Amino acid sequence: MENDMRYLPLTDSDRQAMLATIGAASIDDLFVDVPAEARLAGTIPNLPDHASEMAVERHMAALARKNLSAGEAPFFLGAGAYKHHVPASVDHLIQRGEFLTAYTPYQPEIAQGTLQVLFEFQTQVARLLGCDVANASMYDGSTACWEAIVMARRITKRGKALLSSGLHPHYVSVAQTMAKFTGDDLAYETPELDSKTDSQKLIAAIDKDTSCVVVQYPDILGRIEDLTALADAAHAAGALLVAVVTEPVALGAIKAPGAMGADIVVGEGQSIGVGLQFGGPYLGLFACKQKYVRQMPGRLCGETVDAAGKRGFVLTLSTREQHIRREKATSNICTNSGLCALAFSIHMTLLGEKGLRALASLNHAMAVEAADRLAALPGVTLMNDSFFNEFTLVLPKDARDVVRRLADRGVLGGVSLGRLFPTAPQIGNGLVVAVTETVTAEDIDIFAKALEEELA
Amino acid sequence: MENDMRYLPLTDSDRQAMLATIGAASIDDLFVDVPAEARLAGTIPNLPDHASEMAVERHMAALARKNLSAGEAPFFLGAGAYKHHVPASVDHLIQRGEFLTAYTPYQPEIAQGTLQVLFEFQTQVARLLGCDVANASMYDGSTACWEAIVMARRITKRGKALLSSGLHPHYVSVAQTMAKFTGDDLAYETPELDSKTDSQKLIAAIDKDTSCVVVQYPDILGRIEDLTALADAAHAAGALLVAVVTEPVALGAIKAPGAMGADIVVGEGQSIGVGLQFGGPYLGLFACKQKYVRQMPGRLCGETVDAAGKRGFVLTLSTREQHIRREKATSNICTNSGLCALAFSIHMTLLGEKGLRALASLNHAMAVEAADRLAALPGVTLMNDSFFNEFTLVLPKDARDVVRRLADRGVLGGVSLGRLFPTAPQIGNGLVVAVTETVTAEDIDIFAKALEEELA
Amino acid sequence: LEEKLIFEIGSTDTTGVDFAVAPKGENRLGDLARADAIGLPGLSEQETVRHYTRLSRQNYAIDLGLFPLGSCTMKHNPRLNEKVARMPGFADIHPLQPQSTVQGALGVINELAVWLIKLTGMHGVAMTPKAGAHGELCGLLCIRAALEARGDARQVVLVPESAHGTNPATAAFCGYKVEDIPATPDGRVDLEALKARLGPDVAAVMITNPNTCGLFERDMKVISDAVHAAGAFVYCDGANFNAIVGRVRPGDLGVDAMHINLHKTFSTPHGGGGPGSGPVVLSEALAPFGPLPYTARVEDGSIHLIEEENVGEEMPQSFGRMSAFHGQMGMFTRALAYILSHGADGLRQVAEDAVLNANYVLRSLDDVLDAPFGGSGPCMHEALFSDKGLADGFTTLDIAKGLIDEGFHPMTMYFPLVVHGAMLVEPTETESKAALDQFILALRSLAERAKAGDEALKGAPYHAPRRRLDETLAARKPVLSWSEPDLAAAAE
Amino acid sequence: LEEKLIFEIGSTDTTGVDFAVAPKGENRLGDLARADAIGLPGLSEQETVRHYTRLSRQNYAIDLGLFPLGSCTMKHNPRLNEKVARMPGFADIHPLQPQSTVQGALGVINELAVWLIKLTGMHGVAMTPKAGAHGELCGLLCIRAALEARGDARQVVLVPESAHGTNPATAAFCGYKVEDIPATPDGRVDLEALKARLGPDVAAVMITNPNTCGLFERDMKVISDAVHAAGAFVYCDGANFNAIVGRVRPGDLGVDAMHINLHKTFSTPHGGGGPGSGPVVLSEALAPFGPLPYTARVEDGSIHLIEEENVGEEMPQSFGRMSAFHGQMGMFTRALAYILSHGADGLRQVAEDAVLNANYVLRSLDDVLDAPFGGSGPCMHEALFSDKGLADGFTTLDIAKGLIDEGFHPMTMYFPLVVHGAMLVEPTETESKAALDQFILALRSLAERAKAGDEALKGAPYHAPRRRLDETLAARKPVLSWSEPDLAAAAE
Repeated sequence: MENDMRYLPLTDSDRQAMLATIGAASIDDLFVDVPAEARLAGTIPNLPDHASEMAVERHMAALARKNLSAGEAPFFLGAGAYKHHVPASVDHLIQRGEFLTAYTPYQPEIAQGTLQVLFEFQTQVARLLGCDVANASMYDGSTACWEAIVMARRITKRGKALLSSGLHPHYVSVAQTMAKFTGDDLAYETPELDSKTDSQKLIAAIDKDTSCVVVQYPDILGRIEDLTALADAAHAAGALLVAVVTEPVALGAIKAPGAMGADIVVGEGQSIGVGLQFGGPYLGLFACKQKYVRQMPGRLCGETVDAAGKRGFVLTLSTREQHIRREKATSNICTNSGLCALAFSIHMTLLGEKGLRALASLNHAMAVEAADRLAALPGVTLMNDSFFNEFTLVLPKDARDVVRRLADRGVLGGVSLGRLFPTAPQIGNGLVVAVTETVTAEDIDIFAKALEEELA
Repeated sequence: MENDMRYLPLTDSDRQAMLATIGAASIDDLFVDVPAEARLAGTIPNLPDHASEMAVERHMAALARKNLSAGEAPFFLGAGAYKHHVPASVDHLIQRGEFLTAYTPYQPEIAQGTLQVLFEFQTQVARLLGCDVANASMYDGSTACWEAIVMARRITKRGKALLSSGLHPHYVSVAQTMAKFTGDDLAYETPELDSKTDSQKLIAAIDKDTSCVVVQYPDILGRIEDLTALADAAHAAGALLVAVVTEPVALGAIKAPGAMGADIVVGEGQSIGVGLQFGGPYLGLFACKQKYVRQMPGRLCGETVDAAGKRGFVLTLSTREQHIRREKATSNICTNSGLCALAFSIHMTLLGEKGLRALASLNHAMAVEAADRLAALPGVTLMNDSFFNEFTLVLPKDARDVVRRLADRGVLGGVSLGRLFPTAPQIGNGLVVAVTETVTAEDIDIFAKALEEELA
Repeated sequence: LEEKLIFEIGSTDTTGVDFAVAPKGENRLGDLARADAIGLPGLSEQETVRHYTRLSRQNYAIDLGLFPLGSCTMKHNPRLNEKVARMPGFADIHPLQPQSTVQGALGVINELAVWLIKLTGMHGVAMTPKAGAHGELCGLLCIRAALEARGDARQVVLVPESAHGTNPATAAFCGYKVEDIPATPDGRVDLEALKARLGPDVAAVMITNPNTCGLFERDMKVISDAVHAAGAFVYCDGANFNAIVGRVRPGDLGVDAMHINLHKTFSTPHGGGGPGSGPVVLSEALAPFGPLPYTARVEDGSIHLIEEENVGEEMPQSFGRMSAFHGQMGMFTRALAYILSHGADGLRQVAEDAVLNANYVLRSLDDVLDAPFGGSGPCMHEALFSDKGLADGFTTLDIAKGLIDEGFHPMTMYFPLVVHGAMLVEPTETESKAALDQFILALRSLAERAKAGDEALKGAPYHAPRRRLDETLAARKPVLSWSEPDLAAAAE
Repeated sequence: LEEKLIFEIGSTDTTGVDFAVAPKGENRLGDLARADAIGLPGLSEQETVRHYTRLSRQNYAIDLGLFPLGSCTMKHNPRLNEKVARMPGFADIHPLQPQSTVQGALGVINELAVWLIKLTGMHGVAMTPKAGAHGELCGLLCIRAALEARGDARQVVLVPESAHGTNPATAAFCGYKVEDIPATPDGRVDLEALKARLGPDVAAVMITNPNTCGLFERDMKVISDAVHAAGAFVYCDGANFNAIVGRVRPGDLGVDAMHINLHKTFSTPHGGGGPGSGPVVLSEALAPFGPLPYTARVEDGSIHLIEEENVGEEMPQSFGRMSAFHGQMGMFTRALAYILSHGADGLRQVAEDAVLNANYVLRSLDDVLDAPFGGSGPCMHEALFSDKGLADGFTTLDIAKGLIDEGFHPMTMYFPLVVHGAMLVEPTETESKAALDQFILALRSLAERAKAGDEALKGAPYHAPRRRLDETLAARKPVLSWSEPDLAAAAE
């Protein structure tokens, strides 16, 4: 290259000296094993050459400005991803080079920072979800959910999973995609606009082939209910209860699924520490009862001692994992969502139990305020009897267009059921509205007025 | 307080336990020495109580949005503060807690990070300015300039300083303010709109009472000239030449003042690593000939060895400083601009000589392009024969209003001489225009068109 | 260097956040209010900052030094990319916002997709996979979908012995039977053995190229042709794409699917174990089967999103969704900034410098360390050594742990499995010659000590935050979460 | 822990930046093009990140642990403030932009000014001083200007023995003659001696309150009245404002001018030695003389800037400009965010907790360390000990360096000068009780070792990046910049 490239430290004279050491006449000599017809003579056509930091930053900033960010508008979207305030110290800490640019902690002597964080994270997650043990995180909630179904199959040696109609439709899609190939049998129906869930139906459907019942809590329509009866029914039939939590902040206010009998609790951890990021990276939470720990997928960090007797931490039970077990592994996963788990753990440490409860209670209070205000609009009804920070409104017309028109007015007013369930037009008037601590009274007011005008 | 305060870790039960240890019944008992009439019973009235991080961030963001930031507009301001691209890694590194939250390195055993940076910084600054030694930085360029005048007085034991009319008027004001109290005699006149500087006048004015001649390079109107004759004339009369550099990037393209005979070279380091920040914090550069080092103000870092013989660095020659010498100190200063010096040093390390020269040459080329384009507008003339990245245009009318009206159109089009020299209406048609690597051809085009319309 | 656990220093009464007081109102939680103590300790902001700052200092990281980690490509992470990913227009948008409000985000996905397609010479790219192994899964699902579309229920996937463990695991995870392909003595796939095994039951062959011995599979095109002739597909593990980016396009070699670890070739930060991102480039035969959602630029220049709603008309053969939302957007912004910074010329230089650095290491050390395939021609971006010639009782592990005391991260060890006591060294292109020379010096001295039987080496590391850790104890009696000491004692 | 210098690892041929190629054009540099080699080494971005990351790890910092530094108030630096200061609307605006384009920035200055005035009970505030000592200078200039305005050429400033070194240095720097005021045996200003010295030649008295012995000057109001009666002014050094913020207003005690170190009371980061910021609050008598520029809110709610152009009409008695531009804006945004976070109630709590923590330290250690004014009542936010009772040959320095090995920064030592071997400990309000208990334990053990004459203590620190450094050598043969080794050798 004629100009310097800021990330490449070799100078041309370095290159010459190194070729001499190697005994090669040119760089091309090092690529001799590539078949001649596949060796490109020059740069790939129709792609630009290198650009300065300033130029790249400008280009990316121009793209960023084409998006309406959540902080710029009254914002009420949820349905599996939530806008919460993340303290500035979280992002500061995860950017420390020793965390940001560290490798997977396979060399524990020089990775105790990452490992201790994972051990603390596992404990926090287990306690939050009400389970005995948790792993070091997975890709996201949707893939964790599928891993839970596979794990239930492994434990029960049965192939049929009952998916609640309250399960996030993307999670259902992921499971259906995988089941097409693995042959798992999945029972699922789209939800109805009813304050009651389909728990009774699920209980009735449990049989001797059922590996697990998968239920979301709070569910995709914001409904919450006691899972004890479901757990009891599943256990009576030798099946497991898998609970899915997409809004972990809720567990600062409502009972933990593990405490109601769930055997495996999975979730999307994005709410705590991570931010929206257009859907990723997020982090899958995965916890279960102690007795199932060796059937768990994903990385696990455990306590041990070093040669000098000091407490230390290592990745453990890796005989479950792909790099040891290859095709016999419990999962093909070889990544956790390390930096997101770190952010989750830092945010949770800043909150502590006291802060988490205060956060949850503020979320709920704002949601109640918004629900009452919106339900008072002409033609609008509130579907939920109970909810945490998210509820479903039934509008007098299809909610998809309403949402789009609200966006044109600069209001990001929830997620329409038409977007989530395109094949279920009968519930197309439903609008899922999430209200977190970031929503102000003024935001609610703007939203209510805009919605009223759109419906007029 | 009823609620928690996120920065205060003591709990109420901690407080009770600690009072018990102390043997005090209440916090009020610890304030007994305050005269009763001065002890406030409650919080100070008409001030708000504590606010959440989210609320404070919102408040500050709302204030920030009321400003038109340089990145949002075609931007051509200079006159002592310059917009340059600062690589993202600079800000990343200065935010490392070990730099950001470290104390002044009075305990060298646990401050080698800061100290080595200062040693490297001093070397970089000395080389850039063409001097033997530099200090560890001062408040800013304007105060460094006054410190140089005081230092020249100390060295020459003479009380009259000749200030060039090309010196930044704020720097002149600072010196005049101080001289009112110290009794220093300052000779100064406002500049004329002429491509020639007042060097000949200054040379003629040097006499046996002159402590120093203070000249800016490039000067406030963007003019550059060889300082050798001035230095020779000063030295011949036993006076010093003090050179002031407000745009250090220039020294990647033009001769260093130290190499032309300046005895003391001071400057504003903001251009490299620091950013605009509405005027501060910036950093004063201060360098001089080796023989004057013990007359230098400010902190100095020097090399030494530790008890084990390892190379290390310490603050040194502190017998010049206030915490040792008290009223006999060379200056009252007890702060350097540590974090700004760090940013300067990191940016300079990223640039290196090669990068600095490339940066300077890009600045100059863009400035030439802009100067030619703007000087071609009807009624506009370019005052400068030569310049680096800043030049003065003479408009057919008062430039202050033109600048304000350009701002209303979203163009930040330079600094008017009316703003800089309110008492010199005869040069009010002058407009100082700076053009750095952040200016695009499109920016120049928008500026030129807007200016043409304003002048039409 | 002892940092207590948050459970030992925090309390459930302490918090580092504060909130506005919640407006008083009716509770709508039904009867589900959580009454039990959760057991989550809090710390003040200052204590939190200290805890994590101190913990971080027990890690090694790229920001501290070289990472000679074969097959894992740990290169410099530019800070511009971190800045870009945090722009509110990217970091603070919801995946389900109306499309009109996220055109810039969809634009990033599309622009990155175009680069990946052109750099690999392929036809399409699935952007949603969350990591490399997830990308492998995506590729195999495309292959299965394509086979099923033609009514062909093949059940076997062939994998070379030297493959990454994820290859067989992935194949098994989506229901395939896995069979090994042997290697030749010079470290490459045994072409004849492969040809002999191909047949109507073979769905795909998974190949890593450059392979995990650090060599280019010279016969790649011949292999692809044979696989295609047998009605199967070629999956290429893209972990080593760094060696050839800008110089060789997998599409030209007959590859049908290849995942790209954005954190390897395109330098998104590894973050102590993730998050990753594993887009999969696809051949014309496989592209129609890719997962949802998918982006496409339409005539008016805007970017269009294909998801469940419109998939029927626009992409009817898609195998469906494999994760919620759009993939790892935060990694896309970083990777795109990286790619634009390098450009077509810079990326080509990446491959050249990566290969140059690896050969420099290989030839600077092959006099003291056995290089099993050192005679097979130049290596690509990683240099492979074995433990042959070390003194009795000395192992690759000892050299690896010795590197820690020298201030380096260990190389990849005992992988690939086909070489005894393998040491796989990948310096990457972002290391300077000076850094390589220091590393070579350190490894040379360790090799000499291990050959001379220096017993002290067996105790290494000595200068790390911890000595060697007891992994057996950890696995035998797993302690996976913290308990209050009295509870823990009672449980014994 | 050896990190080479950039001059030893970089080269003038290497750079970590790249730029667009400059358009070719005529050179307008006259004949001044720089031809000589400058000698500035460059590093690639990766090498740069490593160099400074590694160097940073040789520093102690608040983010790592407690800083018991009397009179220097090193408290937690909230990260929100860093984020706020970097908002483009604050970080990326030019000081000479037209006022209409910087109303938010002027608003910050004005809002902070209002807080500072109300918190101190004063009349006005000069925002431009760049640091504490610059603020002192500003205060004294106001006093001189006020005296000159009434034609009164007083030449003497009185300063207590226990004052910070900046006090006499500042007074001297603006042309005053400095005289000491003695202290009473209980560590306070000798009121009678002061009264006796007051006279027509005294321009001002500079007092630190709470004073540097950690005590509140009980007679402050009496002192002020006496000073005013003598026609002089009261300057208060605000370094210790942290002890009383929200509970006591200096204005109520008769103070005429006081600087506020924003990095102390209001937690802007110390940055290894700056930048600071030292606004000066002023009484009604002094406010008209404050420096330019000055902000004022006008009727329409906008903020108006008073500078040279309009000073004649609006503020004719201003003593003029004391630095370019508007002061330390980047510190104002941080301090304002800090103040708003605490609010009036939180700031009061700051003083209470700071004083509580200091008294807790004092009473937890006064059995093993001599507390010279321990009988003079409660201390304020710092606890003062002396070296009395240590074994022969053991000094405050030994205890200070011993603290390093215990993982703490040393306390302030040998200051104030009025106490022999002073150790001044200021824990600040951001330390938890657990952190204090650890610190007390460490200091207790060191005190016991120094009393017992444990010789090992004299070699401390042992566990720091460096052992004790030879400061005499550094001052005797100053090496203040790096030279190429052969040049350096030749110069010997």
